[in-house]
Amino acid sequence: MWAFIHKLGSPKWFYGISARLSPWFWAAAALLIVVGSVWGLAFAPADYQQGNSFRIIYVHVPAAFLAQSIFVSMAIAGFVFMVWKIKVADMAAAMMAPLGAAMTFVALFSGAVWGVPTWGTWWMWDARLTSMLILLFLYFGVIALRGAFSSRDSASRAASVLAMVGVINIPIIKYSVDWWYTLHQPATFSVTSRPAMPVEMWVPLLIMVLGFYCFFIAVTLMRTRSEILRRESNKRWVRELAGEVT
Amino acid sequence: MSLRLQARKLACERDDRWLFQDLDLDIHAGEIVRVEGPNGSGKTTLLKILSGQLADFDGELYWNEQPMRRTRQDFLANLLYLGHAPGVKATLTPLENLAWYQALAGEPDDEPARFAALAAVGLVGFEDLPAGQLSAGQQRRVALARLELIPRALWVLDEPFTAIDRDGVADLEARLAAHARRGGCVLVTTHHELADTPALRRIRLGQEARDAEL
Amino acid sequence: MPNSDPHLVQQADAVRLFREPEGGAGVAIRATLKRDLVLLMRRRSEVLNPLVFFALVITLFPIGISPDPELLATIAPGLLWVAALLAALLSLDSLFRSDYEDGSLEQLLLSPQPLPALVLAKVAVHWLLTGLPLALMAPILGIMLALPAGSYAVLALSLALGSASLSLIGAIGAALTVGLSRGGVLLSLLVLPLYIPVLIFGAGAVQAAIFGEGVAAHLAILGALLAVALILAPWAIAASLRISING
Amino acid sequence: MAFESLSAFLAMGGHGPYVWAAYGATAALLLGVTLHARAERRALLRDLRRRARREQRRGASTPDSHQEGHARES
Repeated sequence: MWAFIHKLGSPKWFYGISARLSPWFWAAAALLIVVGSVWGLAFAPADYQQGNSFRIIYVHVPAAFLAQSIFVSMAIAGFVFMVWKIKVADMAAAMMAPLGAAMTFVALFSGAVWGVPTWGTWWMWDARLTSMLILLFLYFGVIALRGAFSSRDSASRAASVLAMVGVINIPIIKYSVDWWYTLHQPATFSVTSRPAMPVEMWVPLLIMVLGFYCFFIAVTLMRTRSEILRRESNKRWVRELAGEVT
Repeated sequence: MSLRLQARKLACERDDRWLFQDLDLDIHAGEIVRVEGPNGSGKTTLLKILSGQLADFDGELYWNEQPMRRTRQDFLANLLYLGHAPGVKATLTPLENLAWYQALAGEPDDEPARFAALAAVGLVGFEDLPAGQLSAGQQRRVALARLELIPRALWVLDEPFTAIDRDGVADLEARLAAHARRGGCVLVTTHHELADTPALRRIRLGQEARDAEL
Repeated sequence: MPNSDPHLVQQADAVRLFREPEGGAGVAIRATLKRDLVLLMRRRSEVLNPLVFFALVITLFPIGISPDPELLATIAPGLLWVAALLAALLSLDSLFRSDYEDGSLEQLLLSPQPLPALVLAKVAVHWLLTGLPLALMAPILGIMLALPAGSYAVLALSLALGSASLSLIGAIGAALTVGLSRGGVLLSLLVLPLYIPVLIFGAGAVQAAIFGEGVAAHLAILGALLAVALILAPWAIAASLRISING
Repeated sequence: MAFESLSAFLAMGGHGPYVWAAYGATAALLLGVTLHARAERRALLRDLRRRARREQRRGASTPDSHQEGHARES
């Protein structure tokens, strides 16, 4: 077990194994997202209440899922880095943050666009959108904190702590925002909270969610590999690698 | 064209303590003037006054026999000052740093000259790395490359030998001597002992300060 | 005179050593613009942080007051202007700070070029990467605060004009406090009172646009404030920097 | 198939602009992230190669540059 963890922690080993894994994730992501989109856009039935604008759910919900999952993964990676001093975990965490922020942005943007036909306005301080917006700020905080340090080691530790603090805070934020929202506006229609979906609606959604997760893994593997090259550029094996490529 | 920097009855008080009083200076072309004195004796302050950065002093400064107030523009066009801080931006590469200094000095943009200046201070191969990734000594060398890049008659150097290795120290000392030989003039503070040459002159600070306290 | 054997080559060198004060101010200004742009583009967080701060402050108000669009619409012009002003203020502290710390500021002051023009270049870069992005971002936040239609263009325009004045005025404060290790709060105390006229006419322009009145007068006054700031502030900044460096 | 014709599919029952804007933005972002990751990797490999070359150059030229510095001064 320990040997395995430390093997996983070696950047060189990770660089090799991720090179073998990542094509599969890229292929799966492309396939699932294309199938899911076509299914969701053209074959899934329209919603009886919202009509075709409901199809936005097939990008909004996967993005929102991913936005939250990436923050949790980032916190876990930070924890692994802090406890076992595994540098690859920190590199992965560093690479996840911008992707998470991008996904949060997609969720917010698609939510706002969805709001126009649903509420007649681009933005409502709806509980979900508000917590999503706060999540975006949390991401910006982590990214900015990492960029603010000149020493990489302190930056890594500070960003890990902030990610862990954030992940503890996310449920608290979520519940308090929900409470705040019901206080001001007794439960009106929320974009995504709805009764049980029929099968032909949730299967494409599931496919899209899986596709987004594969995409997240593929991008993280690829960018972590880049980050390994960046940070380990003084190591012998990286130099040999650079020599081979020429 | 001559070069002459004079000071008459220079006196500077800091925190109710006279750093120096009645200091008369007459500095000519071809001289290396080493300002000496223990820590806190006002070496840096004197250099800042003589380079026109501090206005808070008594006495008069003359540049080429004219009062400094009237010839400040001409004085600045002939001055090259290196302070305690190297003035090198960590996020810019040495080349970019020098490009700014070149433009700031009113020199035409000249990339080969910048490469040559960096080569002269032993920074071949470091030209396009962010200066923040260089060591303290290398950053100091980037600042010293300005001596090579920007032709100026009067060099005012505050501790230029800081963080420089032994080869660099020898190089720099040779460069100071060469500058004096060419008709330039160097005003320098340093803890490094400069080799005695006819061009070298010493000004000792700190004696008055200590006497006053006793 | 200790000046010994003048070689032929060395004499040629000596001629090159002595210089008359000459032009080249344009070159120096352009180089300073380029350098500061490159510096800020390399430290992107310094550009992004004020924008995130702006959005974050705007988010706090609906949470603290009420998400009711009608209520938000009435306070939106003032909120947007105050938040943008604070965001611009936040970024000012770093305007001269790093130059001061690494010694390039004293080199700037010792350059034979006109200092007011050089600091104007620095302030221009600050506005380009802080004030202008804030102005462009404000309409998006306006949507979130249910700002009434028809005032979005005026909001962006008034912020673009006003933030230029804010950068110029704020730079005076930044120059005065650059030598102090904890100048941040002091800077706000110095500068915020001076921002009030810009705030009055900036927020006023947006209000006027909402009520369908003419906005030309407000914008003209903002332009006039900017003109005055452009004429006077560079000299004040240069003088303040000299004072700070002397200290 | 939920739509009768291509035009009906594009119109999305009047919600076309919103649906396509949401999908378009998402697709652009996914594509942008992918391309950025690829460009980043290429730039890094290029830098590594350049650095390897520079180190060769430095190893070869350091003594020369020192001499050059002295020659300039004397």
